[in-house]
Amino acid sequence: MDMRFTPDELAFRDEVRAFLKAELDPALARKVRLHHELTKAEMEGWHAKLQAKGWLAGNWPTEFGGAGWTPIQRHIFEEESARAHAPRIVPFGIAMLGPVLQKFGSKDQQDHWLPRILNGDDWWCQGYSEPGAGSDLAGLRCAALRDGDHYVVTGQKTWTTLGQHANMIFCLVRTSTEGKKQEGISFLLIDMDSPGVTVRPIVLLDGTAEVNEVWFDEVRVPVANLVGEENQGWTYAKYLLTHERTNIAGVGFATAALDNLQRVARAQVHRGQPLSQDPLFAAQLAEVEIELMAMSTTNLRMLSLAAQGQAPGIESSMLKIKGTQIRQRLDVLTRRAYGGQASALPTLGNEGPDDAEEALSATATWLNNRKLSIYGGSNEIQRSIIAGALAKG
Amino acid sequence: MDMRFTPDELAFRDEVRAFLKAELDPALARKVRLHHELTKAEMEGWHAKLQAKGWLAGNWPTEFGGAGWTPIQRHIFEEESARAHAPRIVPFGIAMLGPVLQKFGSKDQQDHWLPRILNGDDWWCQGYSEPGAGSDLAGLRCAALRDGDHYVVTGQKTWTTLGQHANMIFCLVRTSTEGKKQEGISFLLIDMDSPGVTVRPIVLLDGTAEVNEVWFDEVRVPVANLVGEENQGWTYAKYLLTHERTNIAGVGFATAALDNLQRVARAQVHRGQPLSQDPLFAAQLAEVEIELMAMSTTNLRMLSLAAQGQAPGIESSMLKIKGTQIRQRLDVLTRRAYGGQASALPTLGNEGPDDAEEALSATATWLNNRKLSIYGGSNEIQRSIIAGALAKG
Amino acid sequence: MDFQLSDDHRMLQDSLRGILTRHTGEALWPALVEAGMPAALLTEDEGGFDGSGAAIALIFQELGRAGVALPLIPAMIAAAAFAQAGQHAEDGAALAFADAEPGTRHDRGVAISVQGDRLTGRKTMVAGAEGAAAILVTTADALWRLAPDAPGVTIRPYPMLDGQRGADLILEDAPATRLGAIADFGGPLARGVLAHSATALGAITAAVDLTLDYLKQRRQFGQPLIAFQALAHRMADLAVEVEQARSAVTNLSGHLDADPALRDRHVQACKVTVGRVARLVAEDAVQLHGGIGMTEEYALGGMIRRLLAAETAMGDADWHLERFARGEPAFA
Amino acid sequence: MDFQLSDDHRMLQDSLRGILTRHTGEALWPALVEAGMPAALLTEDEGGFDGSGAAIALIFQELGRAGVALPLIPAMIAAAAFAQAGQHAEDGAALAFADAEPGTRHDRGVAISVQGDRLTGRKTMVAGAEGAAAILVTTADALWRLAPDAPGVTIRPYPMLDGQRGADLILEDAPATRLGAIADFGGPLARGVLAHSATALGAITAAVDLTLDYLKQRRQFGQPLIAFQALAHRMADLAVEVEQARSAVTNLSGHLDADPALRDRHVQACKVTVGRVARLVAEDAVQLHGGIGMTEEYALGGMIRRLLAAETAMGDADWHLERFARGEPAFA
Repeated sequence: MDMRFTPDELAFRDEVRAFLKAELDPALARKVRLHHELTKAEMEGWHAKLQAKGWLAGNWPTEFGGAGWTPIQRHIFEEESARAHAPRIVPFGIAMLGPVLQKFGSKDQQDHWLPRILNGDDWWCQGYSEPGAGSDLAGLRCAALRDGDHYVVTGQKTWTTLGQHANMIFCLVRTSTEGKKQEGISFLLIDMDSPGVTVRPIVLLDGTAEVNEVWFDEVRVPVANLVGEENQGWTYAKYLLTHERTNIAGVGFATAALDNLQRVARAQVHRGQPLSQDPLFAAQLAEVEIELMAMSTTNLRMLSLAAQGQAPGIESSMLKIKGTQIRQRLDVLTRRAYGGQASALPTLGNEGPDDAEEALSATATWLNNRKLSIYGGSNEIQRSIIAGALAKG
Repeated sequence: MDMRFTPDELAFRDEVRAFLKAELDPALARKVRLHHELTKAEMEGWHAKLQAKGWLAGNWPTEFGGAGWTPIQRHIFEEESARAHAPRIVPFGIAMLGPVLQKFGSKDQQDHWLPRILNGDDWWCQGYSEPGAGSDLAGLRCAALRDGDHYVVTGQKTWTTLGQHANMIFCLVRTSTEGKKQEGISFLLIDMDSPGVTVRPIVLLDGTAEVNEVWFDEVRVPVANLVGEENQGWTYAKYLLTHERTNIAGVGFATAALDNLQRVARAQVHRGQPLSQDPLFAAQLAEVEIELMAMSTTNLRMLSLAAQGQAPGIESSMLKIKGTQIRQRLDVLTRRAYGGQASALPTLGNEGPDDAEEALSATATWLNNRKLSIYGGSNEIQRSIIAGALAKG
Repeated sequence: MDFQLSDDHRMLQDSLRGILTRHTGEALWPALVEAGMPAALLTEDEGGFDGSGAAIALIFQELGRAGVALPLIPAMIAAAAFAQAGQHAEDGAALAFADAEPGTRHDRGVAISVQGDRLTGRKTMVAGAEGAAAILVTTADALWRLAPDAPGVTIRPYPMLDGQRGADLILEDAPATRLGAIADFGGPLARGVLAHSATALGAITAAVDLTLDYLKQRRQFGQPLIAFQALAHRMADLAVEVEQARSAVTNLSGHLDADPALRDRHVQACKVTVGRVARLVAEDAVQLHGGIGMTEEYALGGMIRRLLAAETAMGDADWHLERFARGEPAFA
Repeated sequence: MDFQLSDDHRMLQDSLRGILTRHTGEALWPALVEAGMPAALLTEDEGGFDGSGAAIALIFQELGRAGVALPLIPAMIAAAAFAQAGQHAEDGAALAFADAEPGTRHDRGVAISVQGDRLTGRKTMVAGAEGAAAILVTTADALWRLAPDAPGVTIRPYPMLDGQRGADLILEDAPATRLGAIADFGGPLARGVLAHSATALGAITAAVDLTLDYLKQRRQFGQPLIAFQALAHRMADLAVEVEQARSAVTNLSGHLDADPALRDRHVQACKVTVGRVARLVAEDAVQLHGGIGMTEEYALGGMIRRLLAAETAMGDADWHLERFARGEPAFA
């Protein structure tokens, strides 16, 4: 057993740090740190810088233009990026669709779509969830009926993150109503500029509109845009959910949030001393730091298994639960550290209290991060997955 | 709204305090405080003192020889008794069987059995649970077959508290296997000196043997010992469970445990000061004290409803959950206050460390009080009861 | 012992519920005034007709449940404090209360300082500061009456989480009238805590009820969500905690006039209990709803934001817990 | 980064598992000695052949899982401390470690005092004190070597929660040899914390596995208990926490030789995490079993008692949390 990074890994970490120092605009990092919404141009700009370095697709094999990183390298990159407050790589093309196309797409599909993800020609979003289905993903009803060389798609998707920026969407659609509900699902690539596609933003509690509803009204999609086989989409969706989750624990984000909280606690005053020296607050801070120390190693243990080719099982569910608990706990403590100042509405524009931007971002983050335990399979679903595996094992 | 006791209630409280001061032997109170097992004679002696005062059956109407107290009076008596470390009144005759006989028993049964409960001629125990049934009480199998003027009872009961002292047991037995499982249950009074009855103590984690297994091997029970109607026992059992629970929150026991913990925390040393002044420990103590302040009022609110004749609904389930949470939390903190000293086996006899009796009792109490959230319908069952009512309401 | 509302209070409750059903927006305030609502929060000495703990608790529970965003609490605290100091406000005058400060959870005197009878520094989250006739201001150990149009006073308004308008109050050598030591105004301040806690309790019950309705109506995997035991048991736990919060509010409302040491313990216990339950309910209500609970257009959102605001008003749970554990007064 | 056991350690683990399967009672100790077990806990300098964090973690996890009650941990700590002070114990000599004191959670020097080279006072929960050749004793800031047969030494033995024999050590002006300041012996003491934590982790996994088996086999209301979602989700939560405890033990075992400040943070984090999880598992395992879990004759009982004992050994979670939060060393 050896808990140290190898010399190669340390060198890689230094290279990542140097890159972030050289390429990450401090004003952009500040926006990320305060959880402000980024413009499409800002996100695309960061992608372009990473792609110029060959680092945009760390998880892709080199044969597809990726960096071919080990899980440990990906972990290092993600942690360093989060701690530097770099924008998160928009996951829909790189982390989600890419691996599915690489595993299940046709040669033509790979040749056409993968380079366009890397060079930014396409902005992808994800059409999985539907209104009324919630965690029952397989209960989806958005229908694709075959009509010659096309599918005709009618239905609705929701919680489509950053869909307002996207020109393409990968969707789970129902191509058959026979058999078990999982069996009639297909994986379809849809051009959002097609006639019949409507996008409406959903405003969330923190005032952001990062998720959307998407309607399809008899949208014609070429059959060539079917990934893999008809009615096999559930298999691809499951592959995507279980294999592309190295960052599910969010160790880097949690570490950045802890750094920030410790800074705030040192600055806030309590009984004439820094709040960080208040025994109760310090103990609460210590508890979450200790949780994070353990989860960080749990994450590395899982990555180490993955690096040896062992498929992740319930580990990703366990990391999702603990990771969201830690991050949401940090959000609570950060709001608490600010006291009354965190009671302004976080969507203030220019009329907010002076110097309160950080306190407001604490409230905005609390509100926004409630999603962590809901999306991508709620923590309740994750518990059922774990318990199901335990009951069988 | 008025949160004060009435002058009459205050006078009653003073009378209870005076009685406890005069009649409760300090050596006996010490045994109770340290959770040592009491002898049968000690329990009977305390019952006799209460009966001499007319207070043994505070919950019984005066027509049956009880004190006919209001719910508030019963609460005052229970709280004062607990804080003075008086022995708990053994509930099986007084609190459980008595009300069932008063409501559903024949005149003959009332005339025969009720006075014997008060004067101590009978020691009752309860035969409800069976091995393998757990919380599924209605799944019981102990069978009573009619044979002329007798039932012939064969089967097993378990978790029979203080059954080793009892000469009588009231049992739920199966008199029919037709219809729903709740429908074939009868309520039967069985003489434990009958041929075919065997009692075996179950040793628990804290070394006590307060619960027992009871076997019936073709035990003949006179039909006169059937309470109410055949196959209606489930109704009587439910009546017993929902109506005899004024003390379910255990406010008095929790208050006594809190008093004790505060005393211990003042005596233990931490960084050269009393542990009670350690900010972390003081905060944990404060949290549980505050929980108890609220629950105590929840309890009084429910009692106040009961005093107005409103039947308890899910309130007793809510009080059971919160009451056990508070008491078990107090047990944790008390063990923690003692530190290493609480790591001796609590069944030491004479060979234990000097002066460690109190620390040992903290561990014994922790172990023994795990039962609080299990027996009488586990906290999980209580949650299901509450949720069921919410879902309907 | 009697936990029932008096006949007067039941009538007040009925009248309030009726108004909240019939009126919204601009029409609400006149209707409340007509029904005597602000006056019910004050004693006769203070220019009202009730001011009891029971009245305050029931009024703010109803307002909190309905999600009404009106600066009644600061007005009540200020009116009571002014009255105690013999400086009655004019009838119906809008009053504000400046308590929270930037740079601290809820310590006083961190961002504001006193020289003679002049105040310099900042207060934050001052509800109703715009248009107030007078502002009650706390400093490290004293209460002050400030005229918003006095020299050196700047008001920077913004919307707050609970839907009210708040403001930062920026003072530069602003003249003010000292009313006395904070420690002597535990009564008016305790009523403020009660009002905030009752408001939170109202929002708590509204959020729990909405969540329960959702779980009963929404179906997944062929069953209503409430049929899933893990969710059902969480609702049961919430129901238990709601009763704890209700009892904490009852305790404080029943001890407003008790000996100050006992009253203060109930002030602190109330903030700790209601604050804890408010946060639990805010978190669980969103979680049990799933994504819909995070959207602006669904009714839960406003409740969640009000719960967050109530959690910190006049000091959060931990701030009060620490003082309770140390045996310190609630206001000093 | 590599979390795999080395080949040597895998062999050690296999051999240990074999022994624990084949031997019980009196026969166990000789078999363990023959397989080199106590020696594997010490470095070559200390008279052993390993003494690495990985070896200590794996050995005590296996022993903890099997519920073995042998005073190996105090012997290991004492041997390492004696060796560090240049006072090697004889090979195979039984050694004890007197650390806990009555009257305090885990502060040192509360019940024991020093005058010159003589000790007066009490130590408690001294595992293996009976028959020990030498006892390592802590005072407020120092470590001492004490001969059990020295004048002024009284040993009062009793059974402990974890199944071992413990004793109170009563000292009246008893002569002892000062080994040095506690702060200089962080290495041996950290290994003790690792051993206690690994023991607890072994008991944690045993208790969780037993509970899972029970929930799968036991039926109520016509279904296995694991089919009840509320129980299933609690098992899932326990599984998550077990991984946290495992990682905390991994962290400490991987940082035994790190810079003392970093090592100490892992000592504290390990006690906090494992202590928290141990208590959670002890509580939930009994609760999920129901009554049977409280009976002496069922296997869970011993695990619960060992978990309770491990929770407090060398300081409980809160005691270490406070020091972590203050940035203090683990041993001073």
